[in-house]
Amino acid sequence: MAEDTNRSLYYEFVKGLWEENPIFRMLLGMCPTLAVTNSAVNGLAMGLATTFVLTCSSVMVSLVRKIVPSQVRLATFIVIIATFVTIADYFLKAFFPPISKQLGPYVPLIVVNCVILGRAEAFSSKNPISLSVADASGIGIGFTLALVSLGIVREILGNGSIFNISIFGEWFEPWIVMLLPAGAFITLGIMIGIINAFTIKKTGKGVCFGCSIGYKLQEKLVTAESMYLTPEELEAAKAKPEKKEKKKKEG
Amino acid sequence: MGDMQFIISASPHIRSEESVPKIMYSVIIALIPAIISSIFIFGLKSLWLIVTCTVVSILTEYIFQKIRKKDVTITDGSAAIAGILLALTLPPGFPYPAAALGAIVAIALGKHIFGGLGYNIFNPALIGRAFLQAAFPVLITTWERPLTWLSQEVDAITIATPLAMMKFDMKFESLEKMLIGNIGGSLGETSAIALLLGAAFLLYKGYIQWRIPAGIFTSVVILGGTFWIIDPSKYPDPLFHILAGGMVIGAFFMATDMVTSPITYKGYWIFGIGIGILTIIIRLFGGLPEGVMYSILLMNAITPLINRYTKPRILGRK
Amino acid sequence: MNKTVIRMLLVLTSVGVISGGALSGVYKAAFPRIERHRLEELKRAIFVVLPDAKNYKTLEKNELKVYQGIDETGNPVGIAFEAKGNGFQGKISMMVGIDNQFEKLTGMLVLDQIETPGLGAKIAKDKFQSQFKGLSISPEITYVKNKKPEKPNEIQAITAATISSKAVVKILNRQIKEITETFKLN
Amino acid sequence: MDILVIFIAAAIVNNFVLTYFLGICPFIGVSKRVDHAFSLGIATTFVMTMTAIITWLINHFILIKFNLPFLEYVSFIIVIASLVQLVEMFIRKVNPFLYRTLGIFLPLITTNCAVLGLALFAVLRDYSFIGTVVFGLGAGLGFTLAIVIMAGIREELDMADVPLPLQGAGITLITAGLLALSFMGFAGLITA
Repeated sequence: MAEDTNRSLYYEFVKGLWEENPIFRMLLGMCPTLAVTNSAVNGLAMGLATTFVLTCSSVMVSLVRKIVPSQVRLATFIVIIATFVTIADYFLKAFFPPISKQLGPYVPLIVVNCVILGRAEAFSSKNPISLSVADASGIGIGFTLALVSLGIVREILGNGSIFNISIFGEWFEPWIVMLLPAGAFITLGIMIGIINAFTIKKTGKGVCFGCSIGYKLQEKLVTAESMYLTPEELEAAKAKPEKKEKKKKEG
Repeated sequence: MGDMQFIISASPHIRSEESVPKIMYSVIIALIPAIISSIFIFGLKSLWLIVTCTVVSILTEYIFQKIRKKDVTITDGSAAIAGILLALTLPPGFPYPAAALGAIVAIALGKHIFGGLGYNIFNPALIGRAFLQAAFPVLITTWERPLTWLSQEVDAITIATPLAMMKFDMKFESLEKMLIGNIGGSLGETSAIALLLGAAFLLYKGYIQWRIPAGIFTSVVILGGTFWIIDPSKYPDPLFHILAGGMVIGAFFMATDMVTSPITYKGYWIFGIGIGILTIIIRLFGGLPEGVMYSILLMNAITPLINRYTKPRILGRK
Repeated sequence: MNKTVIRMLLVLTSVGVISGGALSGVYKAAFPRIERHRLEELKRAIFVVLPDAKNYKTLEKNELKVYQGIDETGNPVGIAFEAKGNGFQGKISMMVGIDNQFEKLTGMLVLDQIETPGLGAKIAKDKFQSQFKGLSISPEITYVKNKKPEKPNEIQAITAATISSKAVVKILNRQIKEITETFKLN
Repeated sequence: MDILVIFIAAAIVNNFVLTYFLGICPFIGVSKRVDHAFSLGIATTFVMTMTAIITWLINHFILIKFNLPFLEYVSFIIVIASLVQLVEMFIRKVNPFLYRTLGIFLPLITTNCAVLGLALFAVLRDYSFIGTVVFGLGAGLGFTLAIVIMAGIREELDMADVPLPLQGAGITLITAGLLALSFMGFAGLITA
């Protein structure tokens, strides 16, 4: 039994790194991903701040999961998340003012990062603390890795450096566009395409597109696909047991 | 029923017997006066720039089609046109590696990620150019002077384009100089006469939609003229707007690209008028001196919407 | 039914109270540090634009705030103030130093800007900022392009970022005029 | 004049989606069909304008007055979440037809970072009340513009032969990048 728990702890942690990587595989939390990755350092700071909020709020959500009535579940989760985000924000402002200035309003925007609410809702509200921590830190680190790798690519091409260390000589003319919004979109699009090309070969499946805005509302899963259903069809879909959840557990 | 297949083809749906390569090569022929005049004005380096862009474009297309295991269509001339047009929008003296990057972006991001010719949303050459503008803003606004035997002043190597002079120094270049091309600017936008010659050929052959340039020029003359009447010391006259920058090459050779422009008569007019209005707004009130490229790209982006709302409704459908 | 409602209210209230309490504590702990950073940054900026200053005091008049720099002996060495305005992409804010006679700038430091990276953002580079040191402010500051400035009130605009350079000059001229009018007859 | 500048800046020049990356999730998720994109855009614009009004009031009459800056994020997100709920209930009651078209998109707006981003930016830039309202309206319309253009393109791409790995998210992001490239033409429109 103990062994079983250990294995699943490990599993819950590792899955976030690649298999369920929030950015490259699940397409969640796009806005900080694109906004702050103009350098590797910024990506790292943002990733760590998000991991902190994600892990702390998972612990809290898991802790109160049995006390909170389901009607006010989302509201409670949001308040918990917003609280930790404020703490992270003050921490950065007090101890790392330059980083705080760089990230600007994107630190408070962690509140609406769908990754966090998504994990709270889909995982920590249903699992004990140990599993929730494993899940949250795995997802958080996966998120951080994705941000840093995107940051590295954009920094190399846009500024000719990695972690602010210049790596090219004078001959390299930086592509400023990579530091601009257009470069962010294009780089992430190409990276997702490349990762897809590999996973499609291996599993025959691409990213889980449409999960991007998937979260449950009043026991029904609101995803991009369900946007095309009429309320009646949704009702019908609701009547069916949630297959998606089950599949996840089996996987 | 199961065996029945609909033939789905993307635009351009060319209804005449003219084949794609035939039209494409006519466009290349129409560009020859502009190419010659650019060599005449700026020297042999403009020829090398054009060659670089064209070769890299064709090569990129070849590699992409090989990777995707599709038929290689580099002989249809469309990649070559994108390369030539891109080169014509670059300043003389632009570094070749950077120009090659622009050509790769133009063909890869502008065309092949959408599935190749017929599917692209944006004009590939302009995507390449917009990418280069954003990537190397200093290099791409370093305009070399026309060769000294054309110009009397020899004190400076670089020169401002008429539009930049208007924007930052409030000076208007003389119209005759702009017509001939003895001004600062990119390879293909300086000599209006050479471009008009090629455009006349294409119009005569009926290979480009006259309604699009007509829409552009009408709106430029009306809107630009209105501002000119309001304050002639601050705003240039409409003819300046037409001859300056990429207006002529944009209106005849880029906006008329069949794949990325609308498919109805009404759509052509909306498309053209939109480009004209946006160009005037960007030129007179924006931060950048030239707006033709961005106006065409923006109108490319809303072309699907224009088509959607100008298409005749099919009976029995909403 | 009633029980659920009470429980909902109870949970929400306690979550709110706990969150508010925790944040209030964090805020109290962090605020002095944040404030200290802010003041240090302000001080550093003032000393950069008023190189002779060893200390400063705040002056206020007609809702305008300036910092008067003083040397070791307590003599005023000039006035520093914040200048803000629209740049190419958004707000630019700068700390500007001006000498006692309101004739020359003693320095300029860009505090905040979101201009294009690698282009307009060069206004925050030393090469651009140092041009303002010792710059004459009457007549108004102007800029030249692609050549060395010749007159004492000229700076060289950043290549391909004329708008950002122009914006800086425009903001400075406006604010210098305002400050001079308010404080010169002091 | 200032008001006009705020509006144009929020809607076009500094378009929330294309320059601040706010509202990317729905921008990618709900941009498959033009009519849905338009409905979502209008609903979002409405919520954004309301959010701008209410968060301004809260910030000025509660947070600043009682010196409670640390409650900014918590209170704003609560306002947005409840506002969305209220709007949903209100529309359902007043106009069931409108609810059928819009209602389904409303819950999505809570986690649209553009809404919270709007409130935060408005505080950061210290806009006046009218400025904040116009900012909210402009940002909402800018979001609508971006998502409708994107939906138009994606409807067209349905027939296109997009390489398999790029289908869906990849092509959408790259197209957004090209769109952002085109929108750069508007740079400096507010200040020049």
